[in-house]
Amino acid sequence: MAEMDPQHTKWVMVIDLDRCNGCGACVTACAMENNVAFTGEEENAYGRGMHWLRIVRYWVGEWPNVQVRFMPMLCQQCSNAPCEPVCPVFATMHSEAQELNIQVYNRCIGTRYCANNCPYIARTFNWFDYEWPEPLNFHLNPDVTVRRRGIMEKCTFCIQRIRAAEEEARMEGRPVRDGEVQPACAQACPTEAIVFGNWQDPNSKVRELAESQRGFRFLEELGTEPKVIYLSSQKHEF
Amino acid sequence: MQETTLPAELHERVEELREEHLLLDPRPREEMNRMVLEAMEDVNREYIIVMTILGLVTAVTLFGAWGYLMSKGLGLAGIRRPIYWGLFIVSFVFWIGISHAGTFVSAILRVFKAEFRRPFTRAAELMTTFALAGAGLYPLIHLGRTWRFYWMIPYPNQRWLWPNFRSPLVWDFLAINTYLLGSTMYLFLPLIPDLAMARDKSKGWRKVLYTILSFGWRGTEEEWRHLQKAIQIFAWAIIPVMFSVHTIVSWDFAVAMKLGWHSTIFGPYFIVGAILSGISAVGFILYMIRISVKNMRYFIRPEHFDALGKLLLIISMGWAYFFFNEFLLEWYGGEHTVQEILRYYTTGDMAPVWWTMVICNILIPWLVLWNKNWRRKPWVMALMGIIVNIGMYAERYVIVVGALSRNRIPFDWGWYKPSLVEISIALGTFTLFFFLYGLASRLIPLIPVWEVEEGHHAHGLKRIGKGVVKTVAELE
Amino acid sequence: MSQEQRLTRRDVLKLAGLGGAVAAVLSGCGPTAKYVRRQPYYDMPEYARPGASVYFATTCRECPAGCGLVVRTVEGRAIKIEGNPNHPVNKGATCARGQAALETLYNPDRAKGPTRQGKPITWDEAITALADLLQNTPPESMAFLLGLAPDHLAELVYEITQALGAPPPLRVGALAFMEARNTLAGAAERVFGTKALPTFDIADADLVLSFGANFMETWLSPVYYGKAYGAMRRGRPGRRGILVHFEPRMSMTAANADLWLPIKPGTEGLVAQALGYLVAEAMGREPGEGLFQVDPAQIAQQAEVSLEKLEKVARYIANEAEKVVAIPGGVALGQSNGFAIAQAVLSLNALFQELGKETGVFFTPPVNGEAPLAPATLADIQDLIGRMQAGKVKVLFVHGVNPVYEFPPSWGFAEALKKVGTVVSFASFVDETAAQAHLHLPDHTFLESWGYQRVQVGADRETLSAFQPVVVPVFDTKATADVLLAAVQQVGGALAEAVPYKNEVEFIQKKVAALRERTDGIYAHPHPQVFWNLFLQHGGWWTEQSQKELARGSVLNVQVGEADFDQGDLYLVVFPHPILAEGASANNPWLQETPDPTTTVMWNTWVEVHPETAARLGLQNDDVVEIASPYGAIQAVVYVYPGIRPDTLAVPMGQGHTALGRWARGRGANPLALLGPEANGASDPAFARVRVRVRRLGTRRQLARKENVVGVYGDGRYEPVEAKAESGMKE
Amino acid sequence: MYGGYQGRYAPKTFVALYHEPDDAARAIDVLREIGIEDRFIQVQSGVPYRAEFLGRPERPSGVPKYAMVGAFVGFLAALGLYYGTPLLYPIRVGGKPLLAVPPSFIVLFELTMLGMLIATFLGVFVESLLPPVFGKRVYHPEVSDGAIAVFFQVPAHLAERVKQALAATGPSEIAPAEGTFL
Repeated sequence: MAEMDPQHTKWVMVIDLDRCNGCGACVTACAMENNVAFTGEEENAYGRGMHWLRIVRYWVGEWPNVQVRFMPMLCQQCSNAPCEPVCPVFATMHSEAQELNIQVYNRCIGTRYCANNCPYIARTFNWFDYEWPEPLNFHLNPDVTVRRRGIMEKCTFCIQRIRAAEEEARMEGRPVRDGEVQPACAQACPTEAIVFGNWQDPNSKVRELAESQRGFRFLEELGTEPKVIYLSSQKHEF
Repeated sequence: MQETTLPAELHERVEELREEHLLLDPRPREEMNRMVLEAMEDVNREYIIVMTILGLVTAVTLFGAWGYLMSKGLGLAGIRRPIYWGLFIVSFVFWIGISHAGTFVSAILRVFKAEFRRPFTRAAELMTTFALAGAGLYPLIHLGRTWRFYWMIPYPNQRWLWPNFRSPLVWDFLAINTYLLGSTMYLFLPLIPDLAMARDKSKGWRKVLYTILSFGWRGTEEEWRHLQKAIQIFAWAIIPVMFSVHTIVSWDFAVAMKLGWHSTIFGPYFIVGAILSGISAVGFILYMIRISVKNMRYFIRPEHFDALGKLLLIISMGWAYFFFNEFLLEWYGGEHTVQEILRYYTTGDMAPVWWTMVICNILIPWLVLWNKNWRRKPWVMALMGIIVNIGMYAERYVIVVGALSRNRIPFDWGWYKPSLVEISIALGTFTLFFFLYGLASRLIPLIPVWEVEEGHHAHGLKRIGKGVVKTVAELE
Repeated sequence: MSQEQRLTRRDVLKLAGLGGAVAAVLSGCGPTAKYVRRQPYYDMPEYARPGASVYFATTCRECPAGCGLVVRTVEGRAIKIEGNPNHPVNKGATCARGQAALETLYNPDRAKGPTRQGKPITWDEAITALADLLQNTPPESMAFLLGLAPDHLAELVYEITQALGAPPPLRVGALAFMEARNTLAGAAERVFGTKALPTFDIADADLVLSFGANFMETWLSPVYYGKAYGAMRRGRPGRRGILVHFEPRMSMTAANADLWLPIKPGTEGLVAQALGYLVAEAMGREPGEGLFQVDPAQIAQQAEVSLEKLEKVARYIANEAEKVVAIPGGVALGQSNGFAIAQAVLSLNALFQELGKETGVFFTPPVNGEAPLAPATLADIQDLIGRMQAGKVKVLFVHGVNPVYEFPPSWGFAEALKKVGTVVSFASFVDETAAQAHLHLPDHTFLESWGYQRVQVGADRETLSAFQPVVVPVFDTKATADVLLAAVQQVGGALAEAVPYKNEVEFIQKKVAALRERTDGIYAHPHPQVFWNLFLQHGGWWTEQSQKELARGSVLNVQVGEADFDQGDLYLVVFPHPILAEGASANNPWLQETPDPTTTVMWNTWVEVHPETAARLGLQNDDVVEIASPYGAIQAVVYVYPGIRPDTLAVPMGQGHTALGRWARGRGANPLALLGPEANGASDPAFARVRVRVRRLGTRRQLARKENVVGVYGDGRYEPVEAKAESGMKE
Repeated sequence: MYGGYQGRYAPKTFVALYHEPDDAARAIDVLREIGIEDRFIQVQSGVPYRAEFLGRPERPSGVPKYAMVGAFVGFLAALGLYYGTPLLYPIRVGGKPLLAVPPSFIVLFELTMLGMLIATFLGVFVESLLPPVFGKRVYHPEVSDGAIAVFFQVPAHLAERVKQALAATGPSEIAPAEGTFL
């Protein structure tokens, strides 16, 4: 722990696809934590859901040996994020302290270039001003900006939680403890498929899990250096 | 002119040549001035009706729809995840392409001393300016928060934030601004003598207007010298700017990590496409001017359509070459997603658009334009202008929407359907273009009279044996 | 600042001492301060500092599982629901439905206050009216219908009915009978000798055989099973548990299986017995001593399943697996022979024990031995409906269930309801039943309520999970227990003496008083107020040590026989929607917006059709079809689904509301309309026995899917259809 | 031009109007023979004529200098923007260096060209002293009808002699020229 630099963290998520059962708790938890708007049936039918996190489902094989694979897909917080350099106004940028890919809502002017350039299709756009009819708006998280129309948004790794934990740790003069920060998805996940932690911490759970031979990064051949590590699901074959 | 020295038996041939070539058919400058001024002052009822309709339609379909779009959000457009760019960007690229017409005609043809350009340089340059005005709207229209567009401008601000010069959109912004300013100035410089002419010949508000706009031009030697030098510099300098503009527009796509876009050939491919659509649009516009503006049959003749037709054929071949290159090499690459994209283009949902592109840009021009008689028919060239531009619009649609519809995650593929608001705005820029053009046709001399007169000076006839040919003297 | 922050974080609950926010919660919860109030900034409760979060432990009531929650509140508003990490059931996790429960709390379509015949009344009038009903109605013509949660209300109502001499309350709910709780408990009694809902300990199983049990979706205690599933897969280094699932359609649970065998509906029991036979054979038992007298080859043929695959599974069990668990559930128990199937599958566990394997069935011990009131059987319900039909029920009280929506129309509840003199609904929403009620006295939602839930499944110890209000009531609602007690007091006399509680909190405090004497709890304190505070602070009471005792059973050689089916072309699987379940929270927009795991459909009802069947019937994705059974017909949108038997259709529950609110009403269809009134042998409905005909209506309606049809199925072309095509299916 | 001369020596400006460049060239020769220097002669024409056509001295245009200065200024502005502004508020994007050379060429090119074009444009006006805000200028409106107007300044007492000499070159008009505001 001693070698950890409290000023510099590198947050990493490990998603064990063998544990993930696709239940969707993370999807809802994410929406509730981050004030993600719901858009209704017609908009969703037209591909305009605001889900920051979606569970990509693949069909494998032919009847009757059909199988399903679930893969939660969210912003991969790439180290070499393709979305960042294309933004004309620095609305999406890299936070050097947390090594996160940040979306600055106030700066965004809505060119949507970042979304086109994201190989993970992880970004969503506020097509309209979405509403939470009173009193539904009471549950909006005061730590997270409610986005208005015309701007991009995406998974933030629950940066509000990271920041809170970091400040607390800084005040106590210690590094952030492993497991102290949990994004909403990891916290809700019933199967503990999602594990979150600081890569700089050599004893962290994510480091341990990432060493697994099942580990891979999605589309890593593109050189984006994603910070979400998937552990592949290896089904037993009968 | 030497025709007096020609034998009488060649008289018929000389008449033929004269009818054919504007520059062999001189008329006194006063008369040409009068003709041009007459055309400008010809504000008749039809014109007013057409302009009112165009103006109202533009106000509603473009600005009305845009205002509605801004007040409700971009969701009114048909774009969706993952097709974040739609008709707006298609139209943007299209109009940028059209804007290449003027520069091509007045800069490249000027540099290469292609004499047939003389009567319609201005008509083409006006297209550049107004097409850029239309094109320049789209980056604003397509913004989620249009009212924050100025954040792209590099200026010191209280946010301490400068634009990101690594973003192709900032390159775009710079290139389009350079091009818009450059081509407007380039339109204006040769216009000054003509405005001075109009100043001398008109009365009332026009006199005031032209007095202001002509900046006290008198046609002194110094003025001409500086003007011609400047035009020369512009002609050379604006060509690379023009190339850079469409190259950078193509880089919006080519630098992206998006299969179907990520292609090194996009720069020249886009430029050739732009010139193709620009040149063909010139044909259409000349036809419109010829039929709808007074006295223009004198200035715009079949020879001009013929020349444009030849250019068009060559450029269509050039476009086909790049198109083939792009397609073949992508296909040979064998990348899985790219294969799917190409399949989607050729046989998928995008096929009607894709085949429209191939037919309009290659098949029809190649079948029609080899024939001189067809090339010389203004209406044929006008039709070609429409057809090729449909093809080029289709090309941009395929590239923007088609490539975005397919990505590396099949789960997140998409389809796209332009919404009414989008279509309305796209049509609105067409009416805006024609509206501005119509306005300009009555406000500024559409024909650069001094350039035509210069051409008259430069052209002559020469007898060689029993024949007679056109000769050109190099005056510049 | 850091002091509060540290202490208000979630892990505060791990702290044994009382500090910061916890102390604040304690001081805030005296008898005089029943509710945490939302206050203006100049007069905030001391713990509610602007910007600082306060966390309250409570329990989820979206389904009866009883998961512990910690709700984050800021300035008197509930902001986020998190799992209670110390709770024995869910250990910190939550499901999608629990996450979206804030939208139940803050739903704009909640009932805003008491009404009589749709007209607003005051609570005093309401209580007077209720007292009048209690006083002037013959006790035998009263009826109480309650949901499976909360338990404290059921117990209070039970006491009231006892005091009145009225019939005891019936606890009912669509989810309860889709889970076939009585069947499961009945079979458990026969095989393991305990009449309770068994919990299957899959966390350290090597192989899990699931016969239709959709245990990862909504079944009994999904979060517990989710936790256990994750542990089974990757919780133990070097050992990865395997899931084999038998079900006609690929449910989400099946989707996670290593091997999914789409057996013919109704053959689950036979397959279980065949598998038992094969395992026994593989372990060297002679057929003669084989405990199931079956012919595996013939069963495989009958179930349309590969014998080879069954043998491979059997060999794996025999040779590789040490701990094997067989789970009956879901659609298997809804067959006409569901009770036999349940026994056969549970017997498989017993057989494995006999063969020397470890199995994992245990029962959550009831707190202090007090079991919660069991759900009503189908016979009970039909008896009630019969009495209603005959006009013998003068007053019907309904709480926690929406029978007009949740009972199949073929049971005739809606018609019978019209014969009831006075219907009193306590629903928080104006649901289908409340819309027909004469008196609507809306209860709080659970995040505004007191109470407790007795955990029946998932906990390995005695667990009483507590509710406490995390915010002040949003609307002019009143706790049903308080309303009933107030009415009882107004009636006075013997009744008030028999039910001597001042209010709900006092009732609960009395009920938990006995726990003060327990020393094996996670905390203990003799003083009532301190104990009560600890109870709320921890979100309930449970024992420190695990009381897990794996049950030993005896093999029953039941005659499973063939399942009966109604007339029709295709089998129908009606299943609780993995996200919406039975649909009581269908008005929570984010629940609607959460994609179904396997189809990714949101906001509507779909019908899963095998591609071959679709081709045979000329159906395409997004076609609207009519599905007709002998009992009724619904319209749904076709989803061509690769993971379903060609002879089977499947329709999720949860939609088709005609009331409840703007996001639920007029959306999709309720497949319960297709079900009949037959029972499954244990007096749970045989919902799987129905067969249907399907007919294309010629209209199309685009399903809202997260997936892209073209990309996923590769059929190249996708014709977008107008989302507004179907008039009847939209608001 | 003849500041200080009064009375009969005061300069007077005349205009001789021609329709053929040949005539105008001859007229300029005549004027030069009379002794009027090139700097007291000004030709206005409706189309540009090269200096050699009319026998006028060749003088280079100053506009290219403007172009070069403009280009340089544009280039400097681009350098400042591209390499300067990221240092004011360093923001890392896409794992790319703060200052990268290849994309800078685009910005450098565009702004260089922009500076050059604007300067060229302005150069025309500055060099030609347009617009005429500093006073009246001589002009003949027939210039725009293609006439070549030869303006010359002579002391008043020489005016008649010059007029007579020019008559032989066939001007359509010789008249005193008054400065006007244009």
